[in-house]
Amino acid sequence: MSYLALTDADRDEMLETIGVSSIEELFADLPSGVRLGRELDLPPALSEQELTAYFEELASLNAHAGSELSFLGAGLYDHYVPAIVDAVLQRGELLTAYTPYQPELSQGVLQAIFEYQTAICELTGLDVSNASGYDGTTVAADACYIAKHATGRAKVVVTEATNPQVRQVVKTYAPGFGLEVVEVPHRGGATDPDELRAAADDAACVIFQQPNVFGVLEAAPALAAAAADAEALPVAHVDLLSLGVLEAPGRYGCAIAIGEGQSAGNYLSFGGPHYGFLAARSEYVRRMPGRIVGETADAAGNRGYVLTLQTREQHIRREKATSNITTNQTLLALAGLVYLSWLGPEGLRDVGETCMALAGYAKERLGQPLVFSERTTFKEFAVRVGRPAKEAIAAARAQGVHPGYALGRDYAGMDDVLLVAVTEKRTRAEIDRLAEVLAS
Amino acid sequence: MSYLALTDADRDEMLETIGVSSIEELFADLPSGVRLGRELDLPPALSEQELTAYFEELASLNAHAGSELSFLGAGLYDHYVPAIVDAVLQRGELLTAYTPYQPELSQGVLQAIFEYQTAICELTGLDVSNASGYDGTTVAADACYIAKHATGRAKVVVTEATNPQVRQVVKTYAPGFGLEVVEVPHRGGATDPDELRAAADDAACVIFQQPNVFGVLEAAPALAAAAADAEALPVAHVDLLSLGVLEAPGRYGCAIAIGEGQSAGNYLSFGGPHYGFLAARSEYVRRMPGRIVGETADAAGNRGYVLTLQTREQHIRREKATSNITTNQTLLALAGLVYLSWLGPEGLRDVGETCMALAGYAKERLGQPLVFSERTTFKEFAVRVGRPAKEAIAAARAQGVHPGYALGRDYAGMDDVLLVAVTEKRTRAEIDRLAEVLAS
Amino acid sequence: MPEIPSELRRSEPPRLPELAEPDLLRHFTELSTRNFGIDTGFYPLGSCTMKHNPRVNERLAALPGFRDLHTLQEEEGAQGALRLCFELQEALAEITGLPAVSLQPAAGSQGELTGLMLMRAYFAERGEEQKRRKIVIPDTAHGTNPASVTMAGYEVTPVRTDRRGNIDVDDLRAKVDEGTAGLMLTNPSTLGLFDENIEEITRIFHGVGALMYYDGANLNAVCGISRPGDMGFDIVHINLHKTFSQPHGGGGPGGGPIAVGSRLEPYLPVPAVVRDGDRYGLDYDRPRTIGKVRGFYGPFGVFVRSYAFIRAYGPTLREMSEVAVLNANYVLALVREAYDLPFDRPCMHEFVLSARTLKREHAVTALDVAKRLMDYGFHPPTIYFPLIVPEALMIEPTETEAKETLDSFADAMLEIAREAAEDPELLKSAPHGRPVGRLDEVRAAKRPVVRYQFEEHPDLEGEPAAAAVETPKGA
Amino acid sequence: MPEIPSELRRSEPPRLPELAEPDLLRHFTELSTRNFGIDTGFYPLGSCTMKHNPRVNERLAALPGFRDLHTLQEEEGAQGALRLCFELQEALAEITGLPAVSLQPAAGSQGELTGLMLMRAYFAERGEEQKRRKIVIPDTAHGTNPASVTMAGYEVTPVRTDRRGNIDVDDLRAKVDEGTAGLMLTNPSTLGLFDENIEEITRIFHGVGALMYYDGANLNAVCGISRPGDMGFDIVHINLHKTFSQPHGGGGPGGGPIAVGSRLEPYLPVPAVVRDGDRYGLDYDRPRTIGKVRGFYGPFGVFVRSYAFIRAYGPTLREMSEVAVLNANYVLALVREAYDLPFDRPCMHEFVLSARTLKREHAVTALDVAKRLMDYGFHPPTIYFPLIVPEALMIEPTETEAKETLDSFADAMLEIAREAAEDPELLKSAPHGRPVGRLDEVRAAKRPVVRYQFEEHPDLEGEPAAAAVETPKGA
Ligand SMILES: Cc1ncc(COP(=O)(O)O)c(C=O)c1O
Ligand SMILES: Cc1ncc(COP(=O)(O)O)c(C=O)c1O
Repeated sequence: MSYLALTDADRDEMLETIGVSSIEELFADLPSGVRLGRELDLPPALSEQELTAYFEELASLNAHAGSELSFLGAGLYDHYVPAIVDAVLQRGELLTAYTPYQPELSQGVLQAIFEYQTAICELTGLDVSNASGYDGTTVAADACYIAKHATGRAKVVVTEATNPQVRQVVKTYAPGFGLEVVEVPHRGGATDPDELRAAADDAACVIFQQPNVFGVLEAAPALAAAAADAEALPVAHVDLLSLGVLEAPGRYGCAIAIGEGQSAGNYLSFGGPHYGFLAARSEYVRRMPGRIVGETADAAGNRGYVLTLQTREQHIRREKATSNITTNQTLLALAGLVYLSWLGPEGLRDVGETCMALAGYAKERLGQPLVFSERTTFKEFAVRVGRPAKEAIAAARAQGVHPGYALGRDYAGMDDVLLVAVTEKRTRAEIDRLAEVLAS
Repeated sequence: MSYLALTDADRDEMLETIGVSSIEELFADLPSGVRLGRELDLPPALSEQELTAYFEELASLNAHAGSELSFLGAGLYDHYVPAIVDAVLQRGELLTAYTPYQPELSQGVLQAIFEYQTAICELTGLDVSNASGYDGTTVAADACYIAKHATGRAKVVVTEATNPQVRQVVKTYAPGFGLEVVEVPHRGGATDPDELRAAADDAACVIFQQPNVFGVLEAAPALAAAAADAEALPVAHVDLLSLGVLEAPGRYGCAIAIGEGQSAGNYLSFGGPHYGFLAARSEYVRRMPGRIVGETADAAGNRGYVLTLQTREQHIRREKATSNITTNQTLLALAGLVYLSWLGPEGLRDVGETCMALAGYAKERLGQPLVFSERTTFKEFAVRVGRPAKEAIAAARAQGVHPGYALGRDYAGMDDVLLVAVTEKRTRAEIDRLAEVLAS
Repeated sequence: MPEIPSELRRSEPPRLPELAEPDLLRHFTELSTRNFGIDTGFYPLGSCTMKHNPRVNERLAALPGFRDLHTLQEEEGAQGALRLCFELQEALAEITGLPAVSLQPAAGSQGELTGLMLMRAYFAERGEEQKRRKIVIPDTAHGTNPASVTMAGYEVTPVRTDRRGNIDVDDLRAKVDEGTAGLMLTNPSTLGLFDENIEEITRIFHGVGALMYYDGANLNAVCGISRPGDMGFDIVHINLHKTFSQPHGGGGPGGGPIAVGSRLEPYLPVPAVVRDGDRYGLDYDRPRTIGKVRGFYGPFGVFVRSYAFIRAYGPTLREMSEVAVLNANYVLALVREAYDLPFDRPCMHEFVLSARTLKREHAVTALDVAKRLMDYGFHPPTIYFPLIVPEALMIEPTETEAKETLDSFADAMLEIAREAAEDPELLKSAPHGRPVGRLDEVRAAKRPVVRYQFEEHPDLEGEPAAAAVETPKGA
Repeated sequence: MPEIPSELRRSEPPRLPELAEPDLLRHFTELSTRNFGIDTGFYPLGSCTMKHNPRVNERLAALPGFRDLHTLQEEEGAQGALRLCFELQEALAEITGLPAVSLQPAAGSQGELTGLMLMRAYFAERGEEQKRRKIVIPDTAHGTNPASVTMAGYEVTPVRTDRRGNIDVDDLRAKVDEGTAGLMLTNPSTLGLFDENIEEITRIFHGVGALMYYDGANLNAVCGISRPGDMGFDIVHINLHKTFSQPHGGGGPGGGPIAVGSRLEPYLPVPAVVRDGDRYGLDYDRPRTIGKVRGFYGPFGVFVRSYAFIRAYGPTLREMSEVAVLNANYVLALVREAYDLPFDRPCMHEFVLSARTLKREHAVTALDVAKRLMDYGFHPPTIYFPLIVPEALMIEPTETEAKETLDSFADAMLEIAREAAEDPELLKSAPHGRPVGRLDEVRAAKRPVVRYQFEEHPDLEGEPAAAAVETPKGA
C-alpha cells in the first residue's frame, strides 16, 4: 500500500525498540468486548489506476455544466473559475497545511486570510470579516448568535424571499440559541418595508437577501432602515459577484453582511465545499465566531500575521466561546481571494453587468410570462412555463438543456415556475437555444 | 490584456524617462520598407473564458483514450500516468525555469536531471545518460553521430523491424552527417543475426529495436554480437517500460541505448512533447549530444550539481559542437523520473508483466491469425483481420473501439494486418469487447 | 441592460488589488513559500492527524462530472454523485459500527452540534426535554465539545481524569443521573489513551437512559480494530479531513459526517441519500428530522477525496491504524527519557509529553521547544493541550511517515532537551531564519488590525490577550 | 503469461528509488524550493524571452481531448487537433509573412537544421549542391547557428559586426558569392539591435541566388510590426517557448515551427496538415520532401499552449512587442550610466551591457554581477554572450513585467555597480544564503560524476574545463 512508508524490516526494528513483540500488544488496553475481531466488510483495496477508472465511471453518470447547457442557480452558480485559482490551490504548502497555529511557519496562509478579510470588508463596506464560515447558510446562524448577544433579544426575523436553505438552517440552530424565528412574506416578489418594520419589534436581527431568492432587487436600504428603526440588527445576505454593481450593505446601514462565497471562485462541486463569509461593524468583533487574522510584528519589528482575538474561541473559552467552529473553509476562501484579485474592481463590475445584461436578454427572449414583471432583477428571474415546471425540466433535459430550478419545490403556488439563472458563461446563442427548447 | 502589467500612466512615465515621446520612436531603426504597416490579420483577442470555451470545443472533436476504447500503440502507448506526476510538473519553480545555467538558482532541476540520468543508466545498464533528446527518433540520429565520430565510418545499419518513424528521421539526418543508411529486412517478424552481421561490415553502428516494431522480442544479444563482431557500435532502441522484465542493453553488449520515453510518465498528447533518452558506455561521453549534469561542490564543500562537459556543446564549441541542441525535453524527462520513482523496481516489473500477460490473453482471445505466431511478443502483436485493416478499423470505431494500427501503412503485404497494443490500463473485459467487435 | 435604481447601485468601487496575472501568480507563489504543509515536512500536530494527502484524490475531485455538477441537478442527472454518497455512508457505517449516516455536517464541530441536536429531538419526543439538561464532558476534552454543548442549549458537567488517564469512574457515577442527556467522549482520548473502562462507562450512561456521543477526531487509531458502535456509543462524528485525508487547506475545508444508532435515525438532517434497487435518490420525507445544518447535502468534494482514500485501503484500513499506533509508540520509546510522561501506558496513535521539568529546571517552556523544532525543519506538535497536562506536547506522527523521519524527529527532540540545559537561550530565541521571529500576539489582540490599513480604517476595540502565549496551539 | 527466453530476461533489477508516495512528493517539492522560475521572480535572461506563462494554457493542454489523444488516431477522430494545428500554421504564416508552415521541429535549433536541409534540397534540385557550400553567419550569432550548419553538412563563413551593431556590409560583400548557400541571421540581433541594412543584405544574398534564414529567437520584438518575410527572408523558425510562452520547464520542451516562402514549400517535412473545406487532414504525398525531422507531427501540447497564447492577443500581438521593447529601453535608460554600453542605440526587446570597466577598475566580472543579483532576488541576465562583447550582460525584461519590478531591478544593478567600487568582495563571494555557493565547474568536468555513485561506478574520462567560468550562461 503505497501510502505507507514502513518496510517489514522497519516494523520489526521498531517493535523491538518499543519492547513489544507484535503490534497487537500495543492494543492491550482495549477490552476484548469492544474489539471488532473480524475484517472490515469493505470492497477490496484498489490501485490508483483502478481508483481512477472507478471514479471516472461514477463521474460519467452525472450531467455536469460541461455536458448539459444549464441555467440552474438558486444559490450556487456556474461562473467562470480562472486557471490561476487552480494553480494557487495546488501549491502543497497551502493545500496541506493545518490551521495556522504556529505563525512562523504559516505566514503564507495568514497573510492570505488577512487579504481575504480585507477584500470582504471592501466588498461589503464593513469593518471586520472572519476567515470564513462553513457556507452561506451557517453564517446566517452565526449572525443570529451575534445579534442575540448584542441585543439580548430572543427573536430573529427572516424574509420569506431569503433562500430557503438559509431559512431552514437558521430554524435548525435557533432552538439551541433560545431564539424564535419569524418569517415575513414577500409581496409580489419583494419584501414590504412596513411589514418588515412591524415584525421587527423586539427582534435581535432582521435577515434579508439582496438580490433575493427570486433574483429580485429588494429596496434594501428601506429594509435596513426598518430593522434599525426597531433597534434590530440589519443583516444582508448578499452575492459577492453582485457587489461590483450593487451597493455595499455597510453603505446602507447594515450591521452585518453574510453570504455564500461559491459564486466568487469556487466550483459547483455538487454543493460543497464552499465558503460562507461574514463581515460586521467593528463593535461586533468580539462576538464574531470563527478565526480572525490580525497584523502584528516580531521583536525585530518585522510585520507579521497571527490568529487574533482568540479569547472568543472554543480552544480558549470552551463553553463560553462565541462558537464551536475550528476547521473552517480557508482553502475555499483563498480561492475567493485569488478570484477577486484576478478580477479587480473593474473586472468585478464587468462580470456583474454581463450577467445582468444576459439575464435581461433572456427575460425578453424566452417570451414566457415573468412572475414578477414589475421588478428589477440581477442574474436570475422567475418565469411561468405554462405547465408543471418538473415536466418542463424533464422535456428540456431530454434535449440537453437544464432550464432552471423548479421554485414550486419551496414556494406554494409556483408549481409552474422556473427560476432561471444566467451567468457570464452563457452566450446569447445558448439563451436562444433555451428559448427554443422551452417553447417546444 | 491581463498578461501585460503596465498602466497608461506607467507607459507615459517610462517614455519620459527614456526620452522619447512615443513607443513608435523606439522603432526608428526599422526601414519603412520592412514595416508591416497594417494590423495583423488574426482573429480578435479572446478572454480566458472565451479561450477555454473555444479550446474545449476543439478538444471535444477528438476521440481520445477516455472516449474510445483504444488499442493503438506503434510507438506511443496509453499507460497510466499517476497523479503525482501532474503535481510535481505543476510546481511553478520547475515549470517556469529556463535551462539551469545558474546552478545556485537551479539545484532543483539540476538534481532532478542527475537523478534522471541515474535512472536511465540503471534501466539501460550503461554508464552515462544525457538530460534528454527531443524524442525517440532524434536520439537515433544522435547515436549515429556518436558512432560516426567514434568509428570514422560512413555507413549506418538499421533493421527494417525498427519503428518506421525512427528510420525516416535517421534517413533525413544522414546526408548532413555524410552517412549512408542501410536497412536489413526482417525474417518472419525478427532480424536474422547472420544477415545483420553481413550488412554490418564497415558500419559505424547497427540500430535495432527491442521489442521491435511488431512487438516481437529480437534475439537482441545475438544482434548486438553481430554488430560488435563487425566493430560497429550496437545500438538498442528500447521501451523503458519493458526494462523491468527485459534485459538491460548494456548487459548484452550494447554501446548505446536509446528510445522514446513517453511510455514512462508522459501523456499521449497527440505525439508530443515527450522525451527521447540516450545512454552510452562511458568512453562515448565526450561525443554525446545534449546537456549532462554532474556532481560537484562549492567552496564550503556542500554538494551541488552543474551542467558539465559543456565543451561538447554549441554555446561553447559552436561549429565544432557534438550537436546544435539547446532546448531539450527536461520537463518530460522529469515526468519520467517521477513516474519511475513512483513505480520503483518492483512496480516496473509488475507493469511489464501485466502488459505482457494481458497482451497474451488478447492474442488467444481475438482468435484472429497471428502474423508471427512463432514469436514471443511483449505488449504488442500483429494479427490478420481477413479484410483491409482500414475497413476493420472504421467498423470497430463505429462501435467505439479503436482496434489498433494498420501496419500496411508502413509494411508491404500487410494491408490486412492490425498491430494491437495492450497496456496495463486495459482490462480482460475490454479485450473481450475488442474480440467481439473484430469478430462482428 | 435593465437600470439599477440609483440608491441600489454601487456608489464607490471596492478597493481590490489591481495586479496583472503575472504579478498575482508571483504573489501567491511567494506566500506559499512562507508556509509549511505536510508536503514540506513532518507535521506531528497532535489531534489533527496530519497524514499524507494522496494527489490522486485531487485529480478525482476535479473530474468535471463531480466538480461542475450543480447540487440542484435532477436526481436522474446525478446518479454517480448520489451513488458515491451512498457508498460512503455505507463505508462509514461499517467503520463506525453504527447503521445510519448523515454526510451533511461541514466539520467535526458541526457534527458534534448536530449530534447534540439529535439528543434534544430524541428526548423531546420522550417529554424529557426539560429534565435532561446536562452533557458530561471529561476535562481532557477538546474545546469544541463544551462549545457545542452551549450552542445546543445544554449545560456542561465536567468529569475528572484518573491517574491512568481514564475517566474517573467514581467521579462519573456521582455526576450522572436522570438529569443527564449524554456524554461526549473522545476515545482514544486526547491523551492518546484508550479508556479501559469504556464498557462500564457505557453501562452508567445507558443505565440512566442517557446517550453517548463519540468525538471521532481520534478514529485514526482504531479503524478496523474497535468500533464506536461496539463500544456502546449512539452517535459519532468522523473528521474526514483527519482520518480520511481530505487536505486541511490551511484551516479547512473538512467534513464531519455523523453515524447513529437506529433509534436516532429518524432525527437525522434532511435530505438522506437513499437507494432503491440500482437507483439513488434524496429523501426529504423525514417528519421527525431536526432539519438542515448546512446547505444542500454536505461538502461533496470532500466526500470524493475521502471515499477514494477509503477505497484505496479497503479492509486494510486496519493496517493504517496499526501503523499509526506503531509509529506513535516508536517515537514515544525514543523520546520518553528526555521529557515527562504524565501517563505511562502504551499510547495509541498519539501521545502527550510534558515539558514540566524543563520549565522548572531551565525555565524552558513547551512553546520554546515547539519553536526550536522549527529550526530542525519540523512542524511542532500541538502544545498546551490537553489542558490537564502542564506544558503539554501532543505528538501524532500518523501512519504515513517513514522510520527515517521518525528517527530524525526523535533525535531533534533529544537534542533540544540537551540544548535546554546547555543553552536555553537557543530555545527562547527560536525560531531562527524564518521570515518572521516570534510575533507579538498580545499587541495583535490589544490593537487589532484585521484588514489592510486604508487611511480611514476605524480602530477596533481590542481585548486583553494575556493568555496568548500559553493557549492551545493545534488540535 | 508467455515465457521470456532466459537470455532476454532481466537479470538484475534496476536500482530505482524505493520511496512511498508521501516521501516522494516531499522530495520533489523540496527540490522545487531550490529552483527559481518566472513564478519566483524577475528573470531577464537575454535571448530567452522569459515571460509569464499563463496558467490557462496548462489547463487547455490538459483537456482529455488533447492530452489523451493518440497521434495515430484516424483523421476523422482527430479533427479538433488537426484544426488547431492548421489554425496555428495560418497564424504563424501571418505573423512571419511567409506562407508555408511546418510545425514539426522540436525546438529552434531543430528548426535551423530543418531550414538548412531545405536549402540543400532546394539547391540539389538546381544541381548547385556541390557548388554552394557556405553559410554566412555574423559573429554575434548564437552557437546553435554554426552548430546547425555543421550538422547539415555545410561550412560556416563568419561575417563581422560594424560599429553600429549591424552586419558589416563591406565584409559581407567580400564574402558572399556563387558559393554561398545562404545566410543565418537573428534580427533584431543578439545585441538587441535591428539591422538597419537588412534590405541591402537581402539584395546581396538574393543577388547571388542564395537563401536567407531568419533565426526567430528574437521575434518577440517585432510581432505585428515587421515580418521576416517582408524583410526578405526565405525561411524562419519560431521559438514557441519564447515568443509564445510555452513554459520552459527547466530546459524544455519547446517548439520550433518553420515558415517558408512558396519556392521552398515542396521540401517541407511530412506530413503537412491541410484543410479541405471544413475537413482537416494529413498530407504525406510530398515527393520532394526532405522527410521527417522528428516523430509524428511535432510537440502538439506546445501547439495548444502557444496557439492559446496567440488567440489571447489576436491582432494586439503588436502591443505585446511594443511593451517588450518599451520595458527594455526603460531599464536601459535607468542602468546605462553605471555600465558600459558597447552600441549606443535604442534597443529592441533586449540590450547588452558590458562590465568591462568594472573589471578593469575593480576586478569585478560579469559573473560576479550576475551572482550578486541573486542576493537581490533576481535571476541574472545572460552573461558572456554575445561573444563579441567582453563581460557581456544581456538583459531581456519581456513585456509581462510591471514597472515596479523593472525599477527595483535597475536599483539593484546600480547598487551593485556601487558595491563593485566600495566592497568588491561582496560581489566575488556572492551569492549568499543560497542552498549552495558558487560551484566548482572545473572539478565537475575534470572528474565527471554524472550518476548516483553506486559502488562499482566506472570513472569517466574528463576534460579540461578551464573556460568554465567565462562561458555563456543563458540563451
Ligand atoms: C479532539 C477534537 N475534537 C473535535 C475537533 C473539531 O473537529 P473539526 O476541526 O473538524 O471541527 C478537533 C479538531 O479540531 C479535535 O481535535
Ligand atoms: C538566438 C538564439 N538562436 C537559437 C536558439 C536555439 O533555440 P532553441 O533553444 O529553441 O533550440 C536560441 C535559444 O536557445 C537563441 O537564443
